[in-house]
Amino acid sequence: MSDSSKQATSQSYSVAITGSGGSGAVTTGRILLEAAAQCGFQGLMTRSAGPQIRGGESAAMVRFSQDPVECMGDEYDLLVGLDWRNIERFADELPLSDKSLILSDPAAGEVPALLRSNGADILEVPFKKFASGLPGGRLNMVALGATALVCGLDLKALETSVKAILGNKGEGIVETALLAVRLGYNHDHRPRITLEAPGKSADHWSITGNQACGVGALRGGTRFVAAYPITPASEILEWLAPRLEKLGGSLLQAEDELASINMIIGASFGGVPSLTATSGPGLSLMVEGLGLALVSETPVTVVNVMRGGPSTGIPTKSEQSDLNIAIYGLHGDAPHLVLAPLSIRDCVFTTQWAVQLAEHLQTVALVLSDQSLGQSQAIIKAPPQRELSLARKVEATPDAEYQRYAITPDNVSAMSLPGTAGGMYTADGLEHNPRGTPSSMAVDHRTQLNKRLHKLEDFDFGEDWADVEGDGRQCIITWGSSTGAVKEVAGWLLAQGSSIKIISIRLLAPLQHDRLKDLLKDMEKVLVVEQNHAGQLFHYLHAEGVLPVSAESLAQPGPLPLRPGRILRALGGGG
Amino acid sequence: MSDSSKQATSQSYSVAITGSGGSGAVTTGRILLEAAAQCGFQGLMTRSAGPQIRGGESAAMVRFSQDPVECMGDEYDLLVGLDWRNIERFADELPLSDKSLILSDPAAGEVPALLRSNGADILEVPFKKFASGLPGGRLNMVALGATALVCGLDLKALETSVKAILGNKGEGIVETALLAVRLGYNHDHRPRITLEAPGKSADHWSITGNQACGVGALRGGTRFVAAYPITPASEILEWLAPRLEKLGGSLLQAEDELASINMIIGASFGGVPSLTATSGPGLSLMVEGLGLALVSETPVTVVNVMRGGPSTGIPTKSEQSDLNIAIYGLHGDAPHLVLAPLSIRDCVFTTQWAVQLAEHLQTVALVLSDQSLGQSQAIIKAPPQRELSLARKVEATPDAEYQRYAITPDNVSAMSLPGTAGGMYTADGLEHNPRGTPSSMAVDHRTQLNKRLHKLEDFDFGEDWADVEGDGRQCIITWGSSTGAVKEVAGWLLAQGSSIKIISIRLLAPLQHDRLKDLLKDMEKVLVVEQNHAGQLFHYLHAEGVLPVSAESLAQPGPLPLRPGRILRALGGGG
Amino acid sequence: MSEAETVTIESVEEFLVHAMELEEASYEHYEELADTMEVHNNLEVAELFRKLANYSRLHAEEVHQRAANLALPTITPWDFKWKCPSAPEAFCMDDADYLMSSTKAMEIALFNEIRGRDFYQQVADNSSSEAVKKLAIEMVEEENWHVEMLREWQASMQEEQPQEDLDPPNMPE
Amino acid sequence: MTVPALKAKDYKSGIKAVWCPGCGHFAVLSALTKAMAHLGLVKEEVAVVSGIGCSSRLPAYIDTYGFHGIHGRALAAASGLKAARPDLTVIAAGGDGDGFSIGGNHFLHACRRNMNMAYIVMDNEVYGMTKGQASPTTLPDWSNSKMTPHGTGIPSFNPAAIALAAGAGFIARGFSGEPSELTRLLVEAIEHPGFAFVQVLSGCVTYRPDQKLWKEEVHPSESDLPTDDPVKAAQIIQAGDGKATGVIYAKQFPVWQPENRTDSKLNTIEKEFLL
Amino acid sequence: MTVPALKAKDYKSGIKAVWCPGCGHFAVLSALTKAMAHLGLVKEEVAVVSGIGCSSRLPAYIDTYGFHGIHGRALAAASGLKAARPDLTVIAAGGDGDGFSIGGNHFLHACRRNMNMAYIVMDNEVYGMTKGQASPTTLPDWSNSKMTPHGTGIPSFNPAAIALAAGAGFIARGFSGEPSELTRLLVEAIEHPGFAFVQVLSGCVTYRPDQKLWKEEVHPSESDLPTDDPVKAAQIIQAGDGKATGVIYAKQFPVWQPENRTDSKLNTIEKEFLL
Ligand SMILES: Cc1ncc(C[n+]2csc(CCOP(=O)(O)OP(=O)(O)O)c2C)c(N)n1
Ligand SMILES: Cc1ncc(C[n+]2csc(CCOP(=O)(O)OP(=O)(O)O)c2C)c(N)n1
Ligand code: SF4
Ligand code: SF4
Ligand SMILES: [Mg+2]
Ligand SMILES: [Mg+2]
Repeated sequence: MSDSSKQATSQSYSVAITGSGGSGAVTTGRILLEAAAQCGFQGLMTRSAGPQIRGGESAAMVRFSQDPVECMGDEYDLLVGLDWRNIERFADELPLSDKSLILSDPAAGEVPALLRSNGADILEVPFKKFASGLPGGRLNMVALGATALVCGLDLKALETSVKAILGNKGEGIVETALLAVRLGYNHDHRPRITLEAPGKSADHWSITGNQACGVGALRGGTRFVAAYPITPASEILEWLAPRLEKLGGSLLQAEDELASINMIIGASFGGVPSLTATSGPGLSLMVEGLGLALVSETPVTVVNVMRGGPSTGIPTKSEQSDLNIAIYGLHGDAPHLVLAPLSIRDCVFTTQWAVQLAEHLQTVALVLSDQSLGQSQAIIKAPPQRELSLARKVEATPDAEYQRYAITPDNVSAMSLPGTAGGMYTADGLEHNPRGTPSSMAVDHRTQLNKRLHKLEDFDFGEDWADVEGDGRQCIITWGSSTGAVKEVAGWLLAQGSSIKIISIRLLAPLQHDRLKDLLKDMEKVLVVEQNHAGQLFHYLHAEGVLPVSAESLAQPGPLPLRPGRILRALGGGG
Repeated sequence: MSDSSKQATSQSYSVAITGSGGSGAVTTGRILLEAAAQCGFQGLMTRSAGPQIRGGESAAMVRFSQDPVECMGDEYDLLVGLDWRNIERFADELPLSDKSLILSDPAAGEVPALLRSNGADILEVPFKKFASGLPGGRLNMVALGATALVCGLDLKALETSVKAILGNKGEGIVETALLAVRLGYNHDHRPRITLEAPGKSADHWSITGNQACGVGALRGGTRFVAAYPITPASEILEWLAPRLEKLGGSLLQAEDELASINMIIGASFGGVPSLTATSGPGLSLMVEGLGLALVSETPVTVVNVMRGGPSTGIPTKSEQSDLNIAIYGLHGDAPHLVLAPLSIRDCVFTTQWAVQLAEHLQTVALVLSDQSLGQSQAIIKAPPQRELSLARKVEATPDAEYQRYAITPDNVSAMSLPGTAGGMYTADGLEHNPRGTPSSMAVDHRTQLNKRLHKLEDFDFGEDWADVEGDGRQCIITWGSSTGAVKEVAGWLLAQGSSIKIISIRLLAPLQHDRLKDLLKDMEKVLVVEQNHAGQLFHYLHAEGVLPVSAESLAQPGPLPLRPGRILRALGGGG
Repeated sequence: MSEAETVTIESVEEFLVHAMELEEASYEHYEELADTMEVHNNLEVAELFRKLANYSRLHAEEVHQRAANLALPTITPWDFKWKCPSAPEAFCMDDADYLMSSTKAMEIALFNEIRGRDFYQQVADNSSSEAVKKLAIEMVEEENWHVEMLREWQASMQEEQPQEDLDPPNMPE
Repeated sequence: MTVPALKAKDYKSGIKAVWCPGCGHFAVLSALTKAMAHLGLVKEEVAVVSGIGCSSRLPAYIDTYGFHGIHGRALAAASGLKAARPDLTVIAAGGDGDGFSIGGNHFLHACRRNMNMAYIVMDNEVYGMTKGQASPTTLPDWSNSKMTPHGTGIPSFNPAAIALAAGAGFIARGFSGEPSELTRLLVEAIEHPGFAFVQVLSGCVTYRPDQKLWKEEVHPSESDLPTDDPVKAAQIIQAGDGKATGVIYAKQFPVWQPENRTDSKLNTIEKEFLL
Repeated sequence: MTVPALKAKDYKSGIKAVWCPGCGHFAVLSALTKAMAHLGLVKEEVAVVSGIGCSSRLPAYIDTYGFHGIHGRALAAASGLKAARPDLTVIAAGGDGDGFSIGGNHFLHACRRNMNMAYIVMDNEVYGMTKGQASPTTLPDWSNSKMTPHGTGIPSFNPAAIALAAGAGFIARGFSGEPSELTRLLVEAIEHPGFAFVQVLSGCVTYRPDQKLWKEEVHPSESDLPTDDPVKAAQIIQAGDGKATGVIYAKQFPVWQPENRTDSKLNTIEKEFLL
C-alpha cells in the first residue's frame, strides 16, 4: 500500500502565508503549491481561518518535497505575512524556529513579537508598494513572487500556475497578477533553499482528501449517495454529485441525516452499492440506522470526516475523537467494519476497500477521515487502480428453500435482489430466523449474533489491515491522519541510524488481534499516538487485549496538528 | 446499600404458570405473588409472552422467599400448566429438574415430553372440570388455589389477594373467583413445601423496576420529563405522568426522541431537574442531544431500559448489551456518568443518585436498567429515603465577572438560571471559552476538555460506586440485573463454606479505577459476568486497565436470563 | 425618502422624539458597521464608521439636551413618520461588503445623511408649527454641514475599486 | 414480460399475522393484495417498505420484496430504494405514530419530493404496538393513556391538510371497514404518477375499542371529488370531519427521479486530477 | 416589577457578530431588540433558543438568556424550557435549513402544540453556514450548489402553508429590508398568546447575492389581513408569491402548558406501593 515510507524530512520546505480578509492568503498558497507541483514536487496545503464566513483572518500552509508529504512538520521554514491582523488568533498554529525566515511588508507594520520570539530572520519586501505601482495590482501576488523565489521555484512554473488557478477570473486579472508576481520574483533576494526540482510528473495528482474519498467511493462501485451537508464532509458530496450521474448513479440531498442513512439502506437493499458522508453530529443521528443496516445485513458505507468534538465542538478543525462512537456507538452487540485512511492519497484505497468490504460482508463500514485529510490539498503520485475481488454475494436463482439469512461456512448469506423471481423476503431489524421471520427465541438470537460476528472475525482481510514499516524493539501504533507525523519521526530516526517499527492501523474493526500481537511481541516500548483527548485507540487496544501493560499513550486533542517533534519527545520519555 | 446479601437460596420457592391466550396465566401469577407478599414473603414475578399483541401464549414466573429475591434461580420448583398450547415457543425459559413438580389438568392433554424429560413429577388436578362446575368459573382460579396449596400459602392471604387484584373487575367476578380458588385449594393435595411465613410486613412494597426508577427520579428531584413511548421503558413514563403533576412537575409526550432529549435539555437549562426514559433505538436517537447537554453542561438523566439488540432486536426481552453505546456512544471526547441499578429495589437509589449526580456535576447521567428489572414485579423491603447532599451549584447573584464555564477547583461552575438578573449567558454546544463565547483556540478546547473530564474523575463518589460483598481469592465482577444471579451463587458458596468476593458495579463511568484495582489485587481468579454477546463490561474493564490478564468473561446474550448454575459452572472452569 | 408623501409633525415633542430616534439609530447602525468591519479586518473602513458613529452620538446627545425638560411622547418603532423602511440614516445594509473601500463607505454615509437631511427638510416644509419649523431647519443646517464635511472627506479620498476576494469562504459549522 | 394471472391470495406470504383478531390492519392487507392482483403487478418487482408498529408489520405478510425498517423511517428507505431502482413499484406503509409523529419530517419532504410511490398510513389514532398511547391523530380529549392522563390537550394532526400544504399530488382517505373502496383507492394511488398518500382509518380493537363506532361515522365524501384545485382541496379538508372517504385531491406534478445517465467512465473522471 | 426603560441597544450583548456585512440577519437582530425594548421585556426573563446555522448564532448577540443548541432542535429545546418555566418569555430562532429541513418535524408539532412562544425563521433560501447548498425553501431551478448541480428540481417548501395546516395560530412574514415593520411583526408575535411563527426573508449576501432583488420584489400583503379564517388564509397563502409581508393569520387557540399543581407529597405517593 505504501510508498510513503520515503517521507519528507529535511528534503522538504514549508511555508505559511497569512493575511486577513480579502488579502488572498489561500489563493497565494494554492498557486504556490501548484507551482511546486509543476516543478515536480509532491506537497500538501492546509488552511486555517477565523470564525467569519468570509473576510476573516486566514492562513495557508504549504509544504513540498521530492518525497510524499503527509504532514506539516514541526516549524515553518518560511512565514509570509500579507498583513498581521488578528494573527494572534492562530499564531500557535504557526510555529517558527531560529532557522525560520519571515517575509514581511514594512507597510503592514512590525512583525508581531509573538512571531519574532523564536529568533526567526526577517526579510522585508514592500509588497504593497510594488502592488500599488500596478493598476489593479494585488499585494499577495507580489508576495507570491517573492515567496517562490525564496523557495527556489522556477518562474515559468509559477507563471503556469498563476494561469491555471486564476484562469477563470478573466484575462485582465491574470495579466496583472503575472506582472505583480514578476515584480516580487525579481526582487533582489536569493533563494533560501534549493531543492532539486524533479521536473513535472505526468502521474501526479492534485487532490483533496475529500475528493480522494469520492474517487475511492466510485472505484469501490458506489452508485447511490444520499446525504445532508455538514462541515467538513460536504466537499465529498459536492464532488460526487455531478460525477455520480455521469456513471449512471445519483446523489440525493436529504432532509436530514436520519433520512440519508435510511435512504442509502433502501437503495442498497435494491442492490446498488450506497454511501453517505457526514461528520460527528450527523454520525450521531445515523447510529440507529446503522444498527438497522447491520441487523438486516444491508451493506452501507459511511465516511465520517472527523472534526473537533464533542457536540458542535470545533467544526472547522481536525481531531480523531470519533473512534469511540465509530466502534462502540451502536446499541446492542453490533460488530461492524471501521477503517481509517492513513493519508490523503490513502483516502482513495481505504474508501474503495471499505465500500467493497461492506458489500462483500453485507455489513456497515465506517471510514474515519478527518478535517486535516479531507480539506487539505495534496500533490501525490496517482494512486493505482486496484481490482479487489470483493463483491456482494447475490442469489440470482433463488429456489423455494432460499433463506435470506442462511447460515453458511463464511457466515455471509446470498442476497436476493428485488426484481429476482422467487427470492422475495422481508429484510428486518427485528431479530429473525434464517428465513428472516422475526423471532425472539434464544437459539435464533444466538445464531444470528454469531453469524454477524463471525463473518467479520473469520474473514481474511489480508495485509491491508495496516501499514507496517521499520523494525527494532520500539514501536509506534497509530491510525488515520496521525500517520503522517509518525512516519516523519520514523524517517528522522532512520536518518540517525536508529530504527523503529511503525504500525498504522487502517482496519480498526474488526481488530486483527493475532497480527497485532505478533508484531508486538518482543517490543520494549510501545507508544500509541493519536489526536484526541482520551486516548481512544489506546484504550480500545487495551480493551482488545493486544497491548502490553507497559504501553504508553500520546493523545493530543485538536485543534492543533500533532507535530513530529512532539512524538519524538514522547518516545524519548520526555513526553 | 445492600441488605440483599441474605439472598434467597434454598429458602425460596419458584413457580411458573403457563397458558395460552386468555387463559389468565399472568393474572394467576400476580395473585400468587400478592398472596406470598400477604404472608410476609419477599418475591419476584417475571413474565414471558409470544409475539402476538394480545392473546398469545404466555407464562408468569413467580419466586418467593423470606429473603430478598433478585433472580429466578436455576429451575422451577413448580410448573403449572393451564394448557400446553405453543409451549415449545418458550419451553427453554422454563427449566425443570427431577425435583420439580408439574401441576397439570388431564383435560389439557399429556404434559409435553419437552417438560417431562428431566424427570419432574406430575400431579394432575382437573382445573377445567372444577371450573366448569361454577357458572362463570375460570380454570386459572382453580389452578391458583391448587398452586397456593402446594406452595403452602395461607388461604386467607390468597383470598385477600384475589380481592385486591380482581377488585376492580366487579363483585361477581371476585365472588366466582373465590369459589374457584377454594375448590382448587381444598383439593386433596398436601403442601409440597412449607416455608415459614414471616407474616405480613408493614414496610414491604410491591413494585416493578420501572416504577422504582420513577420513584428514584422523583426522590432525586426530577420535575420535568419529556419522552416518547417505547418498550420496555414506557411504564416509567406512565407511572410518572400523573404523579409528576401532583408534585408541581410535568411530563410532555414528545413527537420523537430527538425532541424529548432536547426538551429536557431546555427544561434543565431553565433550572428544573429533568429526565427521560427510553430503550436502545431511542437512546440511539438521543446521542447527539447528549453531547449537547454534556458540552453545554446542562444536567440531564436518561434511563435506558435495555432490551435485546441491536436494532429493533428483541423488544420484549432483556439484555445488557447497551453498555458500549452508553459509555462510548457520543462523538468526540465525551466523559459522562453511566450507572446501573443492581436490583429492582436498587432502581430507586440508583436513579435518585444518577439524577442528583447529574445535577451536582452538571453533566449527563445514563441509567442502564433493563427489561428484566423494569417489567418484573417485586415484593421488597421499602427502600429507605436517602438524603444526598448533591445539588446543582447555582449562582444566585452573578456579578459582572460572572463566567458560566469558569474554571473552579472542582471544575464545576455555578450556573445562572433564567430569571436571575445579571447572569445572562448563552449556553453552547460549540467549544467555548469560560464565558461561553465560541472559540476554536487550542487553549480553550484543552481547558474545557480537562474541565469536563476532571469534574468527574476527581469527584469522590464514595462507597456507592459498587456493592462489594464477601471475600476470598476468587472474585466475580458484574453489573446491573446480572447481580441477582451472581449473588445467589455467592450465597450457595457461602452455604458450602467456600467464599467469594462479589463486586457489583453501580457506577460504571467514571470507572473507580483505584478502588477496583485495590479490590482485585491478590485475586487468583476474576470472572466478569454479564448478559450480552461481546462481553462488553469485560472489554471495558480491560480498556480501563483494571483487570488482570487472567480474568475470564462469562457473557451470555439474552433473551434467556443468566442462571446461577451457569455462573457456578463458569467459576469452576467448566464454563 | 424624497419620493415619499408629505410628513407633518406639529409638536416640538414629537419632532424631538423623531430626531432622537433618527440620530440614535444612525449611531447604532454605524457602530454595527464599524464592528463588522473590524471583525472582518477592514480596519480603515471600520475606523471611518466609528468616526461617523461618534458624530451621530454627539448629535443624539444634543437632541437629548434639547429635550431634557420636556415630557416626550412614546412612539412605537413602526409609527415614526418616515416612509423609508427604517430610520432614514440607518439603511443600506445589504450594500455593505467586508471588502468595501472607504469611498464606498462614504457613499453609504452620504446616502444616509442626505436622507436624514431630507427628512428634516420635509418636516420644516410641512409643519404648521413655527417652533417645529425652527428646530427642523436647525437640524437641516447641521445635516447640511455633515453632508458637506462628508463630501470633503470623499473628495480627499482616492477612488478605490474593491478587489474581488479570490479566497473561498469558510464553513464555520 | 407476461404476467400470469395472480389472485389476491397469491400476494400473501403465508406468514401468520400477529395482529389482534378484529384489527383493521387485516383489511388493509387484504385490500392491498387485491389491488396488486388487479394491477397485475409482478411480485418480485414490488417492494413494500415500512417502519415499526403493528401496521408496519405489513411487509412480512405480503409475498413481494419487503423492508421492515426502523420507527419513522419508512419513507426515507422507500425514497432511497426508488431513487436507486426506478424500475420497482415501491409502496411505503406504516401507522399514524410511525408516519406523523417520529416520521413527520420525512412525510413533509416526501410529499414535496414527489417520487413515484404510494404511501399508506393505517391510522388508528393510537400507538398500538406500544400499548395504547396517544398519537398525533388522537383527539385532544382522549384520556385513556396513562402518559397523557387528561388527554393530550393538543388539536389532532390533520394528515390530508399537511400532505396538501407540503405539495403531495394525490391525497385519499380510506376505511378498513370499506375494503372494496379501499382497494379502489389503493389501485389509484399506485397508478398515480408521483407521491400518492392514502390515509386509511384502520381501527385498533385493543386500545381503541371506541373506534368500532367508525362504521357509523365514516361516510363517502360528498362533493365532486377529486379536485385538482389545491385551494378547493384545502377548503374541503379544513371543513371536513376527517371521516369522509375517497380521493380528495389528484393533480399531476413533475415526478422527481434522479437521472441515471451513463456518459462517462471513471477513468475519464479521474483525469481531472492530473496537473 | 418596575421595568427601567431599556433601549434596543441595551438588549444587545456586545459580542460582535461573525455574520458577513450586509447579511439580512443583522436587521433581524436589530428588530428583535427593538421589539424587546418596545415590550419592555425584563432581560433576564427572556430566553432565546436556537439551532445551528448563521442565523442560529443570534442568541449570543442578545443580552438575555440564550441557548445555542444543535441543528434542527431549537423548537424542541424551547418547548421544554417553556413547559418547565412558563414564567419566561421564550423565543426560538433559526434558519430555513434548521427549521424546515432537519427541524421540520418539530416545526409541525410545535405549531400543533401551541405553546406560548414566538418562532423566528430567518429564511434566505440557502444553507449559509455550510457554504450555500439548497434548502427546502430554495426554488427548484436554483443550480448554484454543487450538491444539486441542476437545481433541486423539487417545488419549494411553503412555510406559511405548512404552519397553517399544522395548526399554528399566528403566521406572519417579514423582511429584513423592512426593519420597522419587522419590529411590529415581532412585537405582535411575542404578544400573541400561543405559538407565533414569523418567516423573515433575510437575504444571504454571500451565497444568494441575487436576493438583493428582494428589495424590489417584497411588498405588503394586499388583502384585509390578518384573517382568522383558516380557509381564507390558505387561499391567500396558496395564491401568493411568497413575498408579501404582514401578519397573514391570527387566531387564538387554547394555549398548551402543563399544569404545575402541587397537591401531593412524594411520601404520600410512595404509599401506593405498600401492600
Ligand atoms: C426510535 C423508536 N422509538 C420508539 C419505538 C417504540 N415504538 C414502536 S411502534 C411505536 C408506535 C406505533 O404506532 P403506529 O405507528 O401508530 O402503529 P400501530 O401500532 O398503531 O399500528 C412506537 C412508539 C421504537 N421502536 N423506536
Ligand atoms: C446534525 C447536523 N447536520 C448538519 C450540520 C451542518 N449544518 C450546520 S448549519 C447548517 C444549515 C444552516 O442553514 P440555515 O439553517 O438555513 O441557516 P443559515 O446559515 O442559512 O442562516 C447545516 C446543514 C450540523 N451542524 N449538524
Ligand atoms: S394492538 Fe391495535 S393496532 Fe395492534 S394489532 Fe392489536 S388491534 Fe391492531
Ligand atoms: S453566509 Fe449568508 S447567511 Fe451566513 S452570515 Fe454570510 S450572508 Fe449571512
Ligand atoms: Mg397507530
Ligand atoms: Mg438559511
